[in-house]
Amino acid sequence: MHSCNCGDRGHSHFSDFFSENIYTWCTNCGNYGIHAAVKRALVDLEIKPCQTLLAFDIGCHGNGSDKIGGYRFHGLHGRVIPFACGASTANSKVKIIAFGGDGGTLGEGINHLVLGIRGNYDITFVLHNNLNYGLTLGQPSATTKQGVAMNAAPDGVTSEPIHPMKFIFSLGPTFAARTFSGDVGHMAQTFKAAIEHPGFSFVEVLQSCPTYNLMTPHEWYQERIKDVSQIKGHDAGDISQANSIALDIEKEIAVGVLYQNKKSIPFNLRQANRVNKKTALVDEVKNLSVEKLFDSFR
Amino acid sequence: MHSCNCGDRGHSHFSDFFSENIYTWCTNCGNYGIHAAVKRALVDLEIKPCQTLLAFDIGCHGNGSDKIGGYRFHGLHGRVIPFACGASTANSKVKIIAFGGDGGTLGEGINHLVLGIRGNYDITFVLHNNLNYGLTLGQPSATTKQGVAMNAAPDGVTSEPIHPMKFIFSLGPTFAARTFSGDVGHMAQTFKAAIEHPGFSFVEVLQSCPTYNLMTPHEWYQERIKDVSQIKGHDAGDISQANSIALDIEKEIAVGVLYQNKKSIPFNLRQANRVNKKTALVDEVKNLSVEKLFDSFR
Amino acid sequence: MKSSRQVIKISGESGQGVNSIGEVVAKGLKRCGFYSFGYREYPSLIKGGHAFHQIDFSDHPVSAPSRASNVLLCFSRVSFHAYLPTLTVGGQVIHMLDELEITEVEQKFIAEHKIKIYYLEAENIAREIGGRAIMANVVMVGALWKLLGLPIAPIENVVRQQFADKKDLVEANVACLNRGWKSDLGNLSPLTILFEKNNKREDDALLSGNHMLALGSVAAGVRAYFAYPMTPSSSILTYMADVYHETGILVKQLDDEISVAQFAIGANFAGTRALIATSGGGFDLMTETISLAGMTETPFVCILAQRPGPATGLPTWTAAGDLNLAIYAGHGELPRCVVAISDADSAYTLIQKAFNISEVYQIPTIVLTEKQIAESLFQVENLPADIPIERGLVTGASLDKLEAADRYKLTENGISPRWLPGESDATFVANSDEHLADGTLTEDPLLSEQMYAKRLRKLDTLHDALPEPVIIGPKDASVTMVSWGSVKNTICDVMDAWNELHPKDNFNLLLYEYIYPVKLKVLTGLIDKGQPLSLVENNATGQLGGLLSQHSGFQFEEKLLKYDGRPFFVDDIWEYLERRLTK
Amino acid sequence: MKSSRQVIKISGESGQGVNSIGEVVAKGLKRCGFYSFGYREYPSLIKGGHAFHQIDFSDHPVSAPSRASNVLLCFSRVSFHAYLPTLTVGGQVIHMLDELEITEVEQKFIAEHKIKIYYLEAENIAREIGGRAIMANVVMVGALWKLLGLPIAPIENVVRQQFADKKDLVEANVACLNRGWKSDLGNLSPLTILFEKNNKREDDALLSGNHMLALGSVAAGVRAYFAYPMTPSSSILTYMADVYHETGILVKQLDDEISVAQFAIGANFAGTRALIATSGGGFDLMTETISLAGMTETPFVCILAQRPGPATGLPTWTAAGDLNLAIYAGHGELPRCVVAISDADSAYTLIQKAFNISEVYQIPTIVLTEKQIAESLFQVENLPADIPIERGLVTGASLDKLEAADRYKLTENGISPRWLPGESDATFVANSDEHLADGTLTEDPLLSEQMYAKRLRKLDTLHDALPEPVIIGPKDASVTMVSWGSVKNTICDVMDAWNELHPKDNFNLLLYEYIYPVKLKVLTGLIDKGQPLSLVENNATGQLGGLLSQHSGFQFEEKLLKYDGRPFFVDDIWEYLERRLTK
Ligand SMILES: Cc1ncc(C[n+]2csc(CCOP(=O)(O)OP(=O)(O)O)c2C)c(N)n1
Ligand SMILES: Cc1ncc(C[n+]2csc(CCOP(=O)(O)OP(=O)(O)O)c2C)c(N)n1
Ligand code: SF4
Ligand code: SF4
Ligand SMILES: [Mg+2]
Ligand SMILES: [Mg+2]
Repeated sequence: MHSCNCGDRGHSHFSDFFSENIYTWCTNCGNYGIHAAVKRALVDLEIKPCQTLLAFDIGCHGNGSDKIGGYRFHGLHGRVIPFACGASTANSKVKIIAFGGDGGTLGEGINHLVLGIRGNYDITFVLHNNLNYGLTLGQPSATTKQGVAMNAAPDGVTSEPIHPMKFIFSLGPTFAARTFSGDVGHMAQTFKAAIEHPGFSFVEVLQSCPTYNLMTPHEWYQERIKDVSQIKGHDAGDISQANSIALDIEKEIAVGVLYQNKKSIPFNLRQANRVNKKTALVDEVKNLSVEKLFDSFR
Repeated sequence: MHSCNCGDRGHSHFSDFFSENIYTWCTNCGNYGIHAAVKRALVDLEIKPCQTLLAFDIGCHGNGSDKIGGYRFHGLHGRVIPFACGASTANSKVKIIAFGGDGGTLGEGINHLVLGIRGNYDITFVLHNNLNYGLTLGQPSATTKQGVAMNAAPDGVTSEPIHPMKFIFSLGPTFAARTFSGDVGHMAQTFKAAIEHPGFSFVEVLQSCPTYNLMTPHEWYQERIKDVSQIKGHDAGDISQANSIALDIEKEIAVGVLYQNKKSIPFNLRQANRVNKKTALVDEVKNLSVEKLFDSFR
Repeated sequence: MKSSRQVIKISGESGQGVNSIGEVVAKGLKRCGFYSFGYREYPSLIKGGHAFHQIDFSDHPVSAPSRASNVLLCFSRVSFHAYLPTLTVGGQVIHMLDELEITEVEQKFIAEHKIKIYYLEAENIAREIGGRAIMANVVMVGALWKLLGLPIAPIENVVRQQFADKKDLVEANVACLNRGWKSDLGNLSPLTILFEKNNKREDDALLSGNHMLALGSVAAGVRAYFAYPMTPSSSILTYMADVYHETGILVKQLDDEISVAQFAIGANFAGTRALIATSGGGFDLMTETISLAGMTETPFVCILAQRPGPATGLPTWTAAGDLNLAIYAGHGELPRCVVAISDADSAYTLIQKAFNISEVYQIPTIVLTEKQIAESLFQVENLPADIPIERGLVTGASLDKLEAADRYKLTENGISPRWLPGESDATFVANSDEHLADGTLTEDPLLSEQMYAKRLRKLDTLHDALPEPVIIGPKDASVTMVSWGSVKNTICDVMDAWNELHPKDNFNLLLYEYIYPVKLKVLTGLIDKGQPLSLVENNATGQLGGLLSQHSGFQFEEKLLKYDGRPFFVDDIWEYLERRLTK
Repeated sequence: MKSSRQVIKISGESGQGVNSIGEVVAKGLKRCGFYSFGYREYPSLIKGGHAFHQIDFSDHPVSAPSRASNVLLCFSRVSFHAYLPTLTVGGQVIHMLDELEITEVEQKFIAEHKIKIYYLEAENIAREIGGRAIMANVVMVGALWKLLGLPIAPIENVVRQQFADKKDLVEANVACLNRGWKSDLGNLSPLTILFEKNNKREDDALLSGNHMLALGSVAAGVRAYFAYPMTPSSSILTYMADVYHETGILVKQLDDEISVAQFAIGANFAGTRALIATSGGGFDLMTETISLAGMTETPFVCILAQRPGPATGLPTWTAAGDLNLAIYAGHGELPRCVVAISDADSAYTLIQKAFNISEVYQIPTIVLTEKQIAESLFQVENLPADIPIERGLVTGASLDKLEAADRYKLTENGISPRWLPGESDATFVANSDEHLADGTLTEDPLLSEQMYAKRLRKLDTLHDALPEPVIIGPKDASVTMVSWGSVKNTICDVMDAWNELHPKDNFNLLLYEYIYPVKLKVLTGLIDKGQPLSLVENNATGQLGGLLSQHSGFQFEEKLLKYDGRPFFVDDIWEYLERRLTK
């Protein structure tokens, strides 16, 4: 495989990820910070635009797909996870980060979240959890709190919200982190850990949406988050500890890497017939003789 | 709404559910017992065929849909839950029981399981968990144990199986039970409790499949199951207790009603604009004047 | 034609209230005795960008937009730059943009087009009088009214009505309005409106195609509305939810479109009428369920609100590119009905018909609409007549005589008795596998074929029952446009004026609303007599044309196709006719 | 014609090994110097029911089944009752059913059709000699061989080969075979085989269309296979997994078809070749992704293995009813290619072509097959020639000169440069929203329209590059059948014999394998010269016919359509030709 002429890691700059297209998010939207943090994480890890594949769902966050550098794919609503997982099976040299909203991820495509975590495909997944369907004008999502009146639910939704961490912990994840769109530094740190983790890295970003989520604005989160480093004795290697510190999302909200399995074996290394291959699927596309297979039918 | 001339509950017989069509399952398939138990539960509850709507997924179990009495719908693979939930919003007088396989429920349609539980639609859902895709000749399902060689996975699947109870407990169910296809009496008891529960009743049946599931045959389950009544001090009202007794599925497998929220409010009673309605949606189909609504646009 | 309408464009950022001001202005014009039509353009983002609400008004009913406007109201800089070029010669601008910078290119355009521009410090005024900058919009409306030379009372009433539930704001808004009305307007010239105010229908309703679909469905006895938001269908969901206390309908947003389709088929099978709506991408996900509805003969009605594709495409723009999808999607061969609404009235009527067809024939019915119909504001005098509900159900004493094998009985017209769960002792299975008369699975060649043919026979029965497409306009014309959907409105808006001017080169319209199964009698009549036919569609491939060719053998040589995300403007049709003339 | 082939039906319950015995018999016949074709019928259940594997054999290649058989081998009671009526006059039965009860109707049939029946206590024999009842099947094969009057050595070799990896069973099986071969066969008469053993191709392979699709895709450089099981596509998954150590291909069963389609588009976008396959219901779920592939210009190849619909339909039976689905499904207007394989050879070739088309034109390609091709056993002499891979990628030094705006550059033929993530500094966005040349979102009318038109231009470019449909048979014939898919095999099987008998009423076949975009030159040539055309399709609505009518204006008056879940039997075509003759 031909490699782009920017060579190996080592010379990535923030400006390399700059795009001339102008962001179209609302003023003070949490997505701005998320993009800044993604860029910073990539630069810190010395990953260049041409060494990334950023995959976007359809939603407000996805409208940023043409406003950042890197190879990018802006696909269908709810389908960013299987797209990115599929890409990860073919080319593990390009770093793959997938972005999805709470609507696309915990509504339309929740089946894919299950698949991605269980398969432990080697991608980083960033959940833009703004507690609503932003791009379609503020309908409730699976994380909207019970009873909050929204577009299409004038008397509030009638189910309890999904607790994203509880949900994914039921599926045996290898990496689970939480961070907040108001803290670029914390996000960048968290994304870096996620990107470096081999396997499916789930990162929930508590994303403020000043337009539609009036219940838990920026300040609400600001006052409640607490980094795991400040939680005495937290061991990110212990899944049951992780499970329990993840629970509170009302009073003291734990952020940072909640859980990481250091022995994580990503999907590609679990495949019995490929585990010793030096090449990736993208390197192997050539006419293959099938004479021998054919002969076995004679 | 006209009601069938068999009147109210009270005269249901096992034979009412008899069908002249001959079952086509393999000899000793666990599905035989499940059908027997369903009939027994309905008869015990004095529910007649015309007072039921039995909804079937596509899979081996679904091939029983024309071999039992009752109104029945045999729909698409993976979609039995939203079909049944939709029906339950329209007519709450007919008892709705939905049946699905592990493939359809925890693969193709796992998003619907999430939706059904969260919405607490008033149906009973029976999971025929035979740890494989029976009807398509024994491919692995989401509950197939890691490493077991199957059709299409000659070296075994590479993910850990979904633990159905762990999964649904992460979603706030109102009723969760487990039973075994080898014990008709236990199944009938469990189904009865499920049918009587208002809201989404999740019942996992450990179903033997002598043809494709050779790892955990009838006897394997037989030796391991233990009814909750024999588990000292188990309180089905306590979700965290339920959670923990549900965990072991290898050595001592708890069966019976693991959890039930006695204050469960089913979906139809949560709707702000319908909660005081005496009629069901099926009773209300008539031309409605919209003059007043139209006038508000003048 | 041009002189018979005036066009006002109210523009600003998304989120600046362009739409509600648009509605206020349209209502005001109506109260002043005009007919109006509201057309919206906006980007797929929440705030910022540029958007407009354009009102075409006239002394006769209008239902399609012009390409260019006479007056431009600007609430934001971006919108000034975006829409300045859409002004006609002599166009006038009122903006509220302090120190607006005008580029050289714009200067040139302004000069060449003799455009006049007026800056109103509406925000300052609003803050002064009303205490809030947002009231600047109302100040601007006042100034507009001045420019239009219209009396203030009617629009003042509208403003009072609009803010009725925010009592504390009413008077301030009225004051803002009046203050705007008193602006001197600088060098702007009062608009010369060359047509009458025939003050008869000032109580008309102003509402969108989506509103009328919703109202029609309520009238049709729909009792459940399930949806997953997707433009341009989402506003049906919003409206259904907003009025659900009044209607008592179960309104539930679900988590994906497959669930939506399955909830609908479940609720319909149980025996109510459930409605669902989506756009192309969501519809794709529902197609397996459409196939299921065909097989199990369960009623199923889905609104497919079109926008430009493929994929996400242009989410907030318009197109009519999913006709083939509606006709062919869903695997296997199944009977179905496809209808396409063309305006607010037909929305109300066809959605009712769709339910009757779906229930009586036990087939899926797809109701096509387009963003252009879904979100434009139509002026409607009265509700069309309600269509009596036909359910095609076995009822009463006949229920006692049923046998299971009646459910899918082989009949000549393909329609078998249908009854609801809980209604009879005769229980059956609705089977997605091929089946016998009671639903029992069969793999027998003869019995399978018979059931397969029975289902498809319903298509012939339905075909015979459906109305032929209608000819709108003069019976004899030098050319007949063949079309469907919102294009109708543009064609009709042009028709009278053009035909008056060109009595020898006049045209009429063959409008398809009932599209599939396709009716051919009127069309082949025209073909046989050699009538020139021109296909006009809001897509690139001429999909209705393809369908008609397939069944009639006729190949359209003349086509006017548009696929830039915009509806047909009246100018498009007018210019096309002029081009035809000089050919 | 009839006398030029013999037909053996091996029948039993699902799970009784009918298929492996079918393969053994077919291989034995091949080794004896015959050409054979294996046709399977089985129900959608795991064990029980009745199923058969039918082998038509001859002295010339055969590739379609007869309706009736000369010999019936029965392993189960149900299969005896089910298939007795499918015997020809003079047919013979060997069964192993102790105290078989024959009904009166059957007795009558037996008498009228001069059927001879022989009971072989194969199970007892098997238990005696081999120690296992299951070896009764092999005893039965021995008896069959006696009836056929064929030498034992070739079939003995096949049995040895078949049990090569179960060494302990080989000798017992061989003994069972020989013991069967020594049966006296009661009153059965040795079969009179009127044709030659032209012993030249005894090393031919016997394999299914699905095997050949899999092999073709491996040859085409496919490196990932994703699937969700669905008959009749599932055996591709099974085979791909069975040989994945040999091929090194990533083979992964996923949890639903949407994931399958998305994994494929992800892997293809990253730059490998991923293959997927499904049947109608699963395909419905993939259609939104097909729309996405069209919009983002990402290669995408999907095998659509047809079975009768709608909904679950007849899962283990055959049909060709999803052509319209393949052409029209997926919302919006997008360029795509639809090809249909017709046999094992074209499976191998077309799947390779499909990948080249998909990559070079950057469009989705749908490869249609049918259960009849997917699961029948074809005799194939050698692999067709491999097709060199064409990827249409920018490579080498040119990668350094790329700019982002090259990716979707407006070009005359619609094809823009494509390169893979990680290959160049020029990074772009593949956008499902309408976009500019570098993928940036646009809502501009002109720029949107240009990109929309660019994509659709690829359809014209592709159209020009595709081959015309081929005429098979005599150049001049009194009628031309127009068809696609497996029907070809039946038509070809009949062709020589019929045309020899009816030189004046002969026929040929216009076969469509490249179906969309549709090639019309050869067809319109025929239409223009007034050639009688007869449409033959394995569906109820004549979908290829519809497509051809739409584009050519020609209306097919003569149609032979079959939709009972069965393929066209040679008898269907023969009888149709006879009916035509007497009309
Ligand atoms: C199949 C499909 N259904 C629906 C939509 C419409 N849609 C676009 S974005 C969106 C929801 C976005 O919510 P979320 O994923 O939370 O993202 P956010 O906008 O809040 O960032 C929906 C429903 C779509 N594009 N495709
Ligand atoms: C959309 C779709 N995909 C795939 C299939 C094929 N299919 C039929 S049954 C089945 C799996 C059945 O497994 P499970 O749900 O566990 O039921 P079981 O047969 O084991 O009882 C599949 C994949 C289908 N019918 N529809
Ligand atoms: S609606 Fe919310 S998420 Fe969307 S751009 Fe605005 S603030 Fe951000
Ligand atoms: S394959 Fe398994 S589940 Fe299916 S019928 Fe046979 S034993 Fe039952
Ligand atoms: Mg969101
Ligand atoms: Mg199963």
